[in-house]
Amino acid sequence: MALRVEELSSGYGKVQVLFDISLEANDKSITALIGPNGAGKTTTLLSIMGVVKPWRGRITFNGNDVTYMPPHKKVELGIVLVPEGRRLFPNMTVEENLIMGAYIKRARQHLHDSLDYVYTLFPRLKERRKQKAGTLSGGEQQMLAIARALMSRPSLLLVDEPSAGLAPKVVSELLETFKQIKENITIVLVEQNVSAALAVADTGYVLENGKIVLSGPAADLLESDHVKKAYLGV
Amino acid sequence: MKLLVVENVTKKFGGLVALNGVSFEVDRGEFVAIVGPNGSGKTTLLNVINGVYKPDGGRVLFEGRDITNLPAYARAKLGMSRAFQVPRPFPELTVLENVIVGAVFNGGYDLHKAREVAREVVDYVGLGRRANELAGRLTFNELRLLELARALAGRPKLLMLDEVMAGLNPGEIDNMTKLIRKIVEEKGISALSLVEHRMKAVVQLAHRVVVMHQGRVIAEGPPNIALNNPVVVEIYLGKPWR
Amino acid sequence: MKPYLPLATYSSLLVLAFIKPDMSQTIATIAFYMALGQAVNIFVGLTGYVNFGYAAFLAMGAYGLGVAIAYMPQLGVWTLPVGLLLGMALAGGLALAIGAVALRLRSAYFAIATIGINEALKDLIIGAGIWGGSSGLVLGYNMFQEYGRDTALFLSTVGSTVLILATGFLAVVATYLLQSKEAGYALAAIRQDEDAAKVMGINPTKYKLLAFTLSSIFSALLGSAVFPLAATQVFPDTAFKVDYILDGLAVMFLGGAGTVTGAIAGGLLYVPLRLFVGQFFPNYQSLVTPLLVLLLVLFAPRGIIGELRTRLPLKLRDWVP
Amino acid sequence: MIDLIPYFLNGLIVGSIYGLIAIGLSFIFGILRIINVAHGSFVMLGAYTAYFFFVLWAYPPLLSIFAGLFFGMLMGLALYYAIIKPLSKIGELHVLVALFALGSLIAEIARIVWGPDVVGFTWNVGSVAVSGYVIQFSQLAGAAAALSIALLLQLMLYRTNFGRSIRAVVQDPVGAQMVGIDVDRVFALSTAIGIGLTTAGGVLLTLFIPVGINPYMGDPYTLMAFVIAVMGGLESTMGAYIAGLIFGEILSLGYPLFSRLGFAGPYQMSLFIGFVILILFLLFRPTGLFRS
Amino acid sequence: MIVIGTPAAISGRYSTEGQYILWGAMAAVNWINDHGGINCGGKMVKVRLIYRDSQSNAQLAASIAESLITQDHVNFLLSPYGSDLAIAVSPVAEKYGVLMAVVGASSDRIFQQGFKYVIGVASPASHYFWSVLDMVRSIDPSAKTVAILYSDDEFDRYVASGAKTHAQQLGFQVVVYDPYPPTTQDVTSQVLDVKNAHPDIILVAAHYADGQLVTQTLYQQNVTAKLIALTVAPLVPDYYKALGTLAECIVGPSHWEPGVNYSPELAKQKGIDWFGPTRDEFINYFEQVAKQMSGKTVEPGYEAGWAAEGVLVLLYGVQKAGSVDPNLVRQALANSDFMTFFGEFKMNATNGLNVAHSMVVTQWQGGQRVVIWPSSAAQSKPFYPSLTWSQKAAGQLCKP
Ligand SMILES: Nc1ncnc2c1ncn2[C@@H]1O[C@H](COP(=O)(O)OP(=O)(O)OP(=O)(O)O)[C@@H](O)[C@H]1O
Ligand SMILES: Nc1ncnc2c1ncn2[C@@H]1O[C@H](COP(=O)(O)OP(=O)(O)OP(=O)(O)O)[C@@H](O)[C@H]1O
Ligand SMILES: CC(C)C[C@H](N)C(=O)O
Ligand SMILES: [Mg+2]
Ligand SMILES: [Mg+2]
Repeated sequence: MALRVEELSSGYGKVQVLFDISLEANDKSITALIGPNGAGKTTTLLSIMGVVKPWRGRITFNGNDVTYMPPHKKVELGIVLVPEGRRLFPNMTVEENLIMGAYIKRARQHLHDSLDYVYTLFPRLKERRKQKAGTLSGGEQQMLAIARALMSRPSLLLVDEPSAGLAPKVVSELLETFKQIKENITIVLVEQNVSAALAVADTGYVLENGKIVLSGPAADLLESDHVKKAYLGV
Repeated sequence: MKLLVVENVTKKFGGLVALNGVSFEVDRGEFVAIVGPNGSGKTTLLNVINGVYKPDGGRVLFEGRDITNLPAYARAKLGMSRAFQVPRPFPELTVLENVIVGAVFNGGYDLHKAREVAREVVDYVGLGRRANELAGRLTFNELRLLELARALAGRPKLLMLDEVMAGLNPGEIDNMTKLIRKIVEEKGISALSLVEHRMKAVVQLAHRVVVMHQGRVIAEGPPNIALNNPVVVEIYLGKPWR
Repeated sequence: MKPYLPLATYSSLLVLAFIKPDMSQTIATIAFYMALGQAVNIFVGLTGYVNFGYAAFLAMGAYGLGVAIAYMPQLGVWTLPVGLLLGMALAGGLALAIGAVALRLRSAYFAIATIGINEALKDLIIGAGIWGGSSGLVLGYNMFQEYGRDTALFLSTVGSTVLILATGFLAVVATYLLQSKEAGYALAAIRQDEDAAKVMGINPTKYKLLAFTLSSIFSALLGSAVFPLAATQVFPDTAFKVDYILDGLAVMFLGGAGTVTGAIAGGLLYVPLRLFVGQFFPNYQSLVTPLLVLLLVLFAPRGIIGELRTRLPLKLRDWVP
Repeated sequence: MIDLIPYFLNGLIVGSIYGLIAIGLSFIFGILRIINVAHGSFVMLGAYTAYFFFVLWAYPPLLSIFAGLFFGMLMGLALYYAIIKPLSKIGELHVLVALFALGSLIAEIARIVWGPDVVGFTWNVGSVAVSGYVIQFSQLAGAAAALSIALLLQLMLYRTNFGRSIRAVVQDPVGAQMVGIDVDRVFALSTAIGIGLTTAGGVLLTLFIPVGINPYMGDPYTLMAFVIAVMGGLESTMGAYIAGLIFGEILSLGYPLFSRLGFAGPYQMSLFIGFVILILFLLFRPTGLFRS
Repeated sequence: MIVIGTPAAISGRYSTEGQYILWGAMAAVNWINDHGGINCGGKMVKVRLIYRDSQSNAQLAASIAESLITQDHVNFLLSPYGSDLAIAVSPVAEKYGVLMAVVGASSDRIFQQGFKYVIGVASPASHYFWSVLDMVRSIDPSAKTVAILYSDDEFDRYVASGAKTHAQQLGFQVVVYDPYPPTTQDVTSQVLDVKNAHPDIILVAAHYADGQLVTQTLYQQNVTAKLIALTVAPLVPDYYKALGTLAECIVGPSHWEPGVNYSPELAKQKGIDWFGPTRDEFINYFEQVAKQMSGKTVEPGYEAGWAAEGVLVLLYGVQKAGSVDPNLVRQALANSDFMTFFGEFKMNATNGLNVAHSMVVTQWQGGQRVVIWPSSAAQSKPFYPSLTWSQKAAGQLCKP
């Protein structure tokens, strides 16, 4: 079990958003987290990462309690988040962004291998490596965000809505890439594009109003009435 | 006379030509969707139309008047409303007050009339129950509705929808689609929309689709035709639409 | 909003000043800080910008009346109205000029720009020796000549108190008009999200400029009342003293930024507080203002009236604007 | 015909200290987007540090500069955690106002602790006359120290990992967190460095003001630092240093010029020019001299 | 009980001088009370001094004066130190018709406003350098050029302009006339101007800190002259402590020095009244007060004497008028001529200034500040021309 979240509660200020959430992500698998807007998917990822402080509950990673660990420590442990909105360094070039991705000591030693690896995953980025990140198109930025995250050599990759704003063609390419990445890395994927997400995922969780309402193998969820009605618009 | 005419608009960022001689038109009461791959210039185009950017070449005409050099707020006064992709309400005003701001400054109503109009529009988009709630307390979905209501209260002739479907799930997209269609039909407002790569909504809503690629318009026409154009399929959709 | 409570306060202070002339000095001091808070609030409270160069507008008022008294003796008694108008015009004109360009800047840049303008004006007056230069304007002699000794002394005592109270009163009226009209909505919108306000058809510079100019004109009146009229002197070093903004902020934050009653409550507390400390811990008096501002900003940014308002039912809230 | 060379030399020497003093301001602004309106008070604290080290232990300012840097960094840390961090969440207005009040408060406390009197000291290590201007070796050393500090800082920003992490935080703090940078620590350390540079500047300043150390001495330096930092580009530390030299020349050459033109206050006229430049830059070239 | 109020400048910029002023006034009040008080219309009345700290802030001083009058109902005011403070307080005295003695402040403008209730007890600022210039003229007819630097404040502006006019009247050529801001920390540009001009005489109109700064900078830039004189700074004992032998030869004009000898005998000789303590009594009383207030032993300087004079003049007026009514007291003073340890007092009835007061010139000689002019009061001869900076730095003393 790479990641285990137990009875996690969290929120902003006085407003509680998550209510006793529990979920697990297996080694080298893709776990999809789906749900309507404002359900708390992003909040879940942010709480796991430590950007939002958990209120209660427990988060363990490879058996270590990491509940209150700050984000930069988690990156060192091997957890990394591709946040909503990409959060690139706009005035640095593509390559500088990637180098920053390998900021932590553990990753810095493997800088060149990692660069080769992400450039093979995203050849497009290699073409643009001297371009400022801020001027990339939406799709390229998304690729760069994922690539930058991989540069830190994570063992757990949290991805928030990678398909947002991407053209249909790019979305399917991207999801294929995740399958490739999964060979080495555990992935937790938050997606609006429910059918596509569940199609690549191994396990799925449905989050509504800050509570897990449904979970199981991704294929089963795709077939469930609840998911079909609420998320696939069938 | 066409409501909106975009004539040969060019916009460069340094060496990059983001828009390269774009021309198209929007009729009154017409719903036009702009689609295209990432980086094709859609957002830039919208920004030129509503005055965030000045184009390097070409003109933008609204009701026959050249508005190329008008600042954003002046365009708003002419009847161009924009609903933001990321909703930006005034969090410490109530829902109703947010809409009143739209009615006064965009719609040109006096304060008294604006209150009535706002009430009406808030009910219209289905936020009636939340009218006196602070906007900061709304859910994301409700914020989208507020964003629409605020734009509507401005008595727009042209409603610019900047990816208003982004982040909505299929069920919500359906509701939103219905509401927008209702607005276009009942109020006779034209709409220009970036529908964030949601083809289903495009097909349901748009009278006409403008497809962009590398800063140019490469196809234009009714959704079913434009979206099945082989070039469009190749560069944008990946597989044919239905 | 219902402006009756604040208006009544100013009116009763005016009556009190006439009934109890020996208290008029204290009343003038309290009223000065109230009105200062009021004027500062119109701009800072309503727009969220800080004008650290605030003193420049007090100075414009001071010099307006001062210059009239010093250099237009042929006008006689008329130097008073002419001077007041001149001060307001100088301050208003300066505000329009600065505001039209500088209000487009982000608030941090704006803050620097205003400090710079305050200093620049002072340096220009001293450096180029205009309006008395570094010697300032010493007006006692001219006032005796123009108004007659007794009238001059009367204007200097009672007259200045009345002018200060009137300024506070007018500032409340102005805030009320501003708040209850479109401008109120516009300013609220701008304060919360300026870019969104722009696309909604609000011209932010216009409304910020409105608030800025109004605030400046009231400051000018205060400047006229305090320096040439009451003290019968205008010196560049005192009129352009940056510290006034700190007093204004103290009063405003104490009462509650963005509220009208706040400045009144703030003034009523601030003056006795300073007097008390001045009386019993004279060495520590100058600590009061900065410490108070710092603590308020850190721990009670809403101020007394601000806090009270959040606790009052909606109906009553209107009465404590 | 007057000989301007002495004035020019004076401008260069004094200007380098102005530059150093302004660097702390631009450094903090560049990273935290906060304008430290309490700046001058830290200059004052630096000057007192130098004073006490000199009169109590006869340490010359070139040595107490390390003490100044250290005290400044400690105060910077305190400042960050006590004021900047909690208030940034509320808004820019609150941070600005709190810093403004803090500046005043520090000066008042200094007055209570050290008294209102003007104090000073002279560290005399000889001098050399250069075409009518006597350069004190102490001041020359001060100017050299200022230049070295400016250069070291630039190296730090572009050649070290910490420098890179600072630049990442500037561009996107959330993104920086995501690559494993402790953003809070970067902000705290940057505030510490910024204030440390400022107090160090205050220490060196004492080499130029034989008398003049007093609790309220900081205010003019806040204003000068604004002019210099804006001229140099608020985010550019090297720009600030160079702009400091220019400002030194404006003041130093302006005096004989305006005085011979018959102005009542030649010094104020030079300052006036400085502030006009400030305002023009803010309006038309907020990126400063050295950026397009 | 006669109550005198003062918004004393005991903290802030003027704290050093402001405290001497306060203690000097206290010494005078104590002496009067110890001697039974004041004979006011046949009744012996005690005197009380109320003070509040105006922090060297002009506006605060004015508002304190106002509350001393309206709340504490004082009979008389004593001005705070510093012309900028005193000029701010003067309209308050006038508005409320309370007689104020101006001490530690001498800007001419204070007395040009046509105020009835403001009286000065020493010479106006414009006269400060007169005796220095007179002295140079008489000992060195070859001296030609004068450079004047001045702090751009209420007091020093008048010192400088008075010096300029007087110098020109005496046939000097004024080659530099440069202001610097009162709170400045760098006067190199001004000093370079002086250096360029190679003047015979350098006059600096300054207060304490800036005076010391100018001295230091003259030294650093090695600007020499036959005579260097400053107001205020060289009269403060700390000046010599801070500068050591660099302060040698520096000249300063003073209103009063403990070494100056005005005595009841002298008064009798002149056929005028003597009032108040003798010089030695005053020094005694002052040292007691200073000890009590600060724990230190302090010798009174001219500020202290001046402040005492302010108190004494008011009380002499009360005694002569037999009343505390300000109009009567002023009238009484306008018609008097009397002497105290500080000198003679005779009032110009229109502007309230003391016309009988004259100043002395002091010089640092061998670590002592001695009176060198006028010759009648001199304790030592002027050391002229001055030693050079390098000689002084090497430890040479200006012993004639
Ligand atoms: N910074 C914040 N401050 C206060 N409330 C917030 C904040 N961010 C999110 N929320 C609230 O928390 C709730 C959950 O938000 P969250 O972003 O986790 O949802 P989500 O499932 O990721 O939705 P989406 O699909 O829109 O990204 C929402 O009601 C939202 O309004
Ligand atoms: N401010 C800018 N500076 C430089 N380049 C820019 C800027 N804004 C956009 N671009 C570039 O212009 C091109 C068009 O961008 P635009 O945002 O209009 O694309 P889009 O069609 O909206 O794409 P997406 O679907 O990914 O949002 C892209 O290559 C982008 O990198
Ligand atoms: C000689 C000084 C005591 C004069 C005083 N400094 C003044 O301002 O007038
Ligand atoms: Mg989300
Ligand atoms: Mg786009």
